[in-house]
Amino acid sequence: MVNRQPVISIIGAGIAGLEAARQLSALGYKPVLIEKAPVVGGHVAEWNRLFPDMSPSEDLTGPLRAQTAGVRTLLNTEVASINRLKDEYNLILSDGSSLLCQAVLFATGFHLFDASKKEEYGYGIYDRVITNRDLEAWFNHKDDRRIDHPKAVGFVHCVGSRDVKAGNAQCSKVCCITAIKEAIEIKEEFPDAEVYCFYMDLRLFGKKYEDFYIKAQRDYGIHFIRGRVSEVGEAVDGRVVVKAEDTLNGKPIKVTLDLLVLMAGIVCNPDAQHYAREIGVAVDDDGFLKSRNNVDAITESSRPGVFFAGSCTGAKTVPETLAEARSAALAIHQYLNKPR
Amino acid sequence: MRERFANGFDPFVIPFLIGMAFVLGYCIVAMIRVYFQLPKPDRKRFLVSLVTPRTAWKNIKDIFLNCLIHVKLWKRNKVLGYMHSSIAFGWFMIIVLGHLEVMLFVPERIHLFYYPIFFNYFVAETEQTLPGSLLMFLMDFFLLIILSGIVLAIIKRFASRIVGMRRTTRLSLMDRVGLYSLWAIFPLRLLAESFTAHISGGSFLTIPANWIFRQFLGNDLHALPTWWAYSIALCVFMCVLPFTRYMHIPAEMLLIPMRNAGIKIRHPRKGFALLEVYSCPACGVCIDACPMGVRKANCKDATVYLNRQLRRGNERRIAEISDKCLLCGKCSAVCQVGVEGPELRVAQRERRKYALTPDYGMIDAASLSQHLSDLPFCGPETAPVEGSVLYFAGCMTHLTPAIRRATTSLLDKAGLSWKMMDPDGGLCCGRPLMMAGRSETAQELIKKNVEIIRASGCNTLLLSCPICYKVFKEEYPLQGIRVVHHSVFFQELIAAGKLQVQHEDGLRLVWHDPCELGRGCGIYEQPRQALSAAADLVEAGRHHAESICCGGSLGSLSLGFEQRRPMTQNALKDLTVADPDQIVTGCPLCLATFSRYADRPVHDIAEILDGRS
Amino acid sequence: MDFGYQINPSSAVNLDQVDRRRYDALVRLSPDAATCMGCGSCSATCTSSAWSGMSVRKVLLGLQRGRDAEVNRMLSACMLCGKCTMVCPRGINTRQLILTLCRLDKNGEVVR
Amino acid sequence: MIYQGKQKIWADYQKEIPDDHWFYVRSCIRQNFFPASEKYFLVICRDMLGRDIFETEHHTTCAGIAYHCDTIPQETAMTVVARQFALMTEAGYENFVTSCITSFGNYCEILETWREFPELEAKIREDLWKACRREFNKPKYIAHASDLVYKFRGEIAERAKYRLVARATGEPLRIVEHIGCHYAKMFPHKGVGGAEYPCVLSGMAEAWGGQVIDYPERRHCCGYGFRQYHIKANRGYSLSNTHKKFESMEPFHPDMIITNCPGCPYFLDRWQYVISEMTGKTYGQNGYGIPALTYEELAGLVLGIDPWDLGFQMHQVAIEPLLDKIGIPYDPARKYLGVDEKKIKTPGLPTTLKCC
Repeated sequence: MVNRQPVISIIGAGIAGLEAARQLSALGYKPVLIEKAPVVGGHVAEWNRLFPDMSPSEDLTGPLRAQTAGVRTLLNTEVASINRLKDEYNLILSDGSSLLCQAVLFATGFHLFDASKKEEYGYGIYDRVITNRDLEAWFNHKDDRRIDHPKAVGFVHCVGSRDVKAGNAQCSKVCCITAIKEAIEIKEEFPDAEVYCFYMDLRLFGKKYEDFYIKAQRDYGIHFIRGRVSEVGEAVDGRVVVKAEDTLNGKPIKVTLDLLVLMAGIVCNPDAQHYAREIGVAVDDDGFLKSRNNVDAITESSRPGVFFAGSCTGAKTVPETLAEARSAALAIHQYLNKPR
Repeated sequence: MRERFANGFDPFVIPFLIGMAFVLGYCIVAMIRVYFQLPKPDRKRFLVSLVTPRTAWKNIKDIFLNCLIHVKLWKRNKVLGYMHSSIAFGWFMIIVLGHLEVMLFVPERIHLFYYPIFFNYFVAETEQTLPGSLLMFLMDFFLLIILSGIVLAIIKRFASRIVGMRRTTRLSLMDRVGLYSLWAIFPLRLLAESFTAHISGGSFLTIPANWIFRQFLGNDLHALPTWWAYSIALCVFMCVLPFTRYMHIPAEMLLIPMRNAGIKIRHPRKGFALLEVYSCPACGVCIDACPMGVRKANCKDATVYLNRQLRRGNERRIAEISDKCLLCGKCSAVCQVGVEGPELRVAQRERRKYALTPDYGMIDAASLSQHLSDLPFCGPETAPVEGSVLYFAGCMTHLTPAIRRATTSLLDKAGLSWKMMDPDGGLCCGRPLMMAGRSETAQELIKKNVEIIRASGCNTLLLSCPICYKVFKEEYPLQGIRVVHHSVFFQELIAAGKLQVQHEDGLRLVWHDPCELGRGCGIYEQPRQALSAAADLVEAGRHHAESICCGGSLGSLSLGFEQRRPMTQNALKDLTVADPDQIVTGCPLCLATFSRYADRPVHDIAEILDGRS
Repeated sequence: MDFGYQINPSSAVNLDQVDRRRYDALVRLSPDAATCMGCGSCSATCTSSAWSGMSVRKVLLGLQRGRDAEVNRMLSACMLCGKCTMVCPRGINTRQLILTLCRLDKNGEVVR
Repeated sequence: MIYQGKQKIWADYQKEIPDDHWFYVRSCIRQNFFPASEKYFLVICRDMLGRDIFETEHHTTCAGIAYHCDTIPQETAMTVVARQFALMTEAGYENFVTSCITSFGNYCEILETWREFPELEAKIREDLWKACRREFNKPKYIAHASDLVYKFRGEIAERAKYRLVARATGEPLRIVEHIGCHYAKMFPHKGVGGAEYPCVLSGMAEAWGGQVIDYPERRHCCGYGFRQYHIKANRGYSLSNTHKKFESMEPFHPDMIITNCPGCPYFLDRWQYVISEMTGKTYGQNGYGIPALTYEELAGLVLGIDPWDLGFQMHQVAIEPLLDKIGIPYDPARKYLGVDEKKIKTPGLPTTLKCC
């Protein structure tokens, strides 16, 4: 079927990269995974449980890892630069080697917004302010002195999302449902805690998400306050005083919390922007990589031989990312078999 | 006939006498108590009715027909009718015949309570006379009738479906004791009479039985214990009677005259309400009738259980059952003794205490009246004339604008002068408040609405909502103004030729009788006549007074949305047994509720008529 | 001393101090009340709102924000017509909710 | 509180402040409220630290108050500001330092506006020429006087006679810093430390031995708000804002408040009297208030300048308990002596707030 074994490099070994590698291997290719971290699995591997089934993330990443064990994987390796040749791309890697490939798949994923940039929320300043990533790490390891039997916990949605001042006007898509998931998990850990979610809009578009919301309201008594947190201060006892407008009530609101969780949004991985510019792949005005179109060619770039999978083109859920990875694998297969 | 014992006594009658004395004493005290719990005007009204020949005769007739013959039950279910009337009437006849025997043969013993009951023990047959044989025959005949009833009762208890009941009441412990003692009485009597039949004589039942028993029982030693057992069974039955459902036997005899006197429930727990509760025979007909019964969990919320909980004073369950009910009135419609389930429940709701009292002070009826007077009439006239119609859509119709549009369109087609009382929404009619047990508060709204209606100058008040219709008709002081439901109004217009409706051949419609319109106001035929002018009419499985509530009723305070769904679906299933093309109703709430789950179009009667005129 | 002006009470709602006993009692008695998502259907359809500003949404919110006087004023204006129950997209039995609330005293206890 | 977190933010918001040669413009109102502050700024910078600070009697208001009170359009304010710049240009300076926070904000706002709309700058140049035949260069650097003191904080600390510690215990004094709203809230990068955690005052306080406390309403306005105070009907609103701040800082038991704005120390000082009269509540220890100081007064104190020369007798809240705590000697008899050493009138005493 394939005359000459082509080389496909996959930049990033998160779930998008792993899934694409798995599919490409099944199609008979020998893809190369390039991962700058010392382990594969990306962000999802750091998460504890996944919505909406509350399945452990290990249930996803474990089999993915196992099934891609045979794929050539370069860990602790960054792409230093990429050159575009005729029909081929030459990747110079951080270890000095180079990789000539016929197709490049960007599975570069996202960066979690640096919550300390929202200075008014005091992440990195106030002890009791943490991020979604910190909370997931706590769910995994139960080791964080900041989380000590809180009686009142707040979740701030849209931290670094839908915020032009933070440089990201886009919705990060998964934070609403993640916040609700984490709020429920907090309630399960600390049933006596009052939990508040400060939201601008609740965007619960996915399957089972609305059920999650209703469950959070009715079964867990989580309070939803429509209003963006304006500022956070520290009370004399070290708890945080959170101010917001309760827009449904039309009045400012103030509450003292033991723990404030910032739902840091999803922004594009700056490395991906850098690589894209090097080979003339378009970057969208939201900072994410630009697909050939956003309807039926999400996984295709403006350049032949360059493909996208997962959140390098925008915030994605896990199932979307996996579907895109499969779709990208198929697109690469078709590209390599196209008579030219 | 001669007496076997000179003193006319045997100790075995003592249990019977104890039971009799207890039950009589109890019932008399209870009746006096109920009487004095009535408000004074009701007491007077009751006494007057007892001596008024018309009501007195009606009382006797009703007691005979209902308590003994169970005519209502016969109409509903022949097997059950036979079962109940066989036991009740048969027993009654045995008592009467027993007295006749005593009067005929030993008239000097008539003052002894127990003599007619245990007659066969105390006498020995000396010669066979025609009256004697006849009486003996009748005694055996009615005993046979009763026994056949008892057999049916036993079958019903273990396999209710055979006698046409899906569900039967779960009996309390006392009820069981009463039931088994009742079952025991008549076979024991048969045994006792059979054992002594060679002495006292007997008829076609007792004589052969006596002959059979004598074939293998050598002596009469077992006769006396059997009479003892018979007496004890009677004693047990009478002693437990006040604490069982059989209390309905004496209670109903007071309930009938009181109802005939026009007495209504005035207190949730006392007087007439108490009497209704005790009149409940726990037959369980209301369990099958209750639309909530489609959910098994709601079976225990039927009226029979309300009555039981009221007798037990279980406040938590009383509140729960009272709040859940849809107030569709079907249990009342099918109840043999006429226990008013909805009224009883509303009375419980009225008893409730609130921390907040409604206050409609901010509603300025005067300015609303002015606003309505300023509103121009639609139609030929500019000022109110005889026949000007004031159309009150009501809260629910505002959620079903199709009804409002069709109704006003029909008014225009009929060339009437009309105006709308609530074009931009109005006040509530007050019925939902009443259903929630807040009648006093509803009076405030009634007062304001009356002021507004009067200000319109119209003398016909047209309602497209039966909930409103019932309260406007029954509670509003609107003398001189005709209150009419649109289904009736349009039927009259069609009959009078003012509305031309074209019959659409082949279109099959089913009419759903809304609870408030049918059972609530007795309107069944006019909508059917009107619809017949427009299409072919088929009937639902249950219709007229037996119609099944749509499940959307405002009557229920606590039923949740999801709990109502199976009720609606059940009602829809019943409505579509004849496979109609469309479902038609006359209530916006039924319409909205059915539309949610119906597999075919649901329309208001006005829409059907408007579409074909 | 009269300065001709005074310290105005803060318009901010301090959730640390809000007495939510009535709300807590309500959701204990009818848990569906907690599922309100503030869509406002109930307010828009309310028969009484034209005169009183009655809104089940605002009642539920007010209970959680310590606006007792306003909540009571709105509750007293309800005519129990049931339209809000008909339109609630979450299927909340708003009518029962109102009746339940009317039965609670300020401590969240059912009056007897 | 994670101090390193703040340091990280401070590192992101460091602005360039030239060391010397400044053209100084005064505030309209400070000379009345805190008369010695501006004088001692000049004394400290010129005489003690040897810097070249130029000022001219020809400068006027920046028109900020009128602008924020909505009594003049921004173009007018711009022309006034242009004239100030012309004076600076004529004097041969490029660095512009203002005593007033509102002025600082006003200058920054106007310069930013001109950057965005150069045609407006051209028009103002034309207007200025028409009005007074002056021309100007835009300043190369613009700073608030507190930026300079912040820059010189180390030098001042070296010369300091007193440190901001309690003499009796050696504990650092607990200091609330209050930054004028117009300092960095409009343009976070124009303020030292940014808008959320400015370090212009906290840097001084810490350099001089104090400990800065962070309380929930730290960012809140002092309550002046121009229109809120100037119109009597709104004055309760102004007072309520200040009251909110005091309620919020109270649990931290601050020893003093330092400020860098003309209005803030005034309101934080005087409203304590009004609040005490209205509610009977005082926020300092033993019935005293919390002294609200300007940064110049604070610098003067640590440098050992006589409290009465610094004008503390003009404060509503008594400074004496603070002086006692630090161990700064003072002569109570001199408190109400005028420049000619004759006794001026002693003010009446409040009913609740303890003043001496």
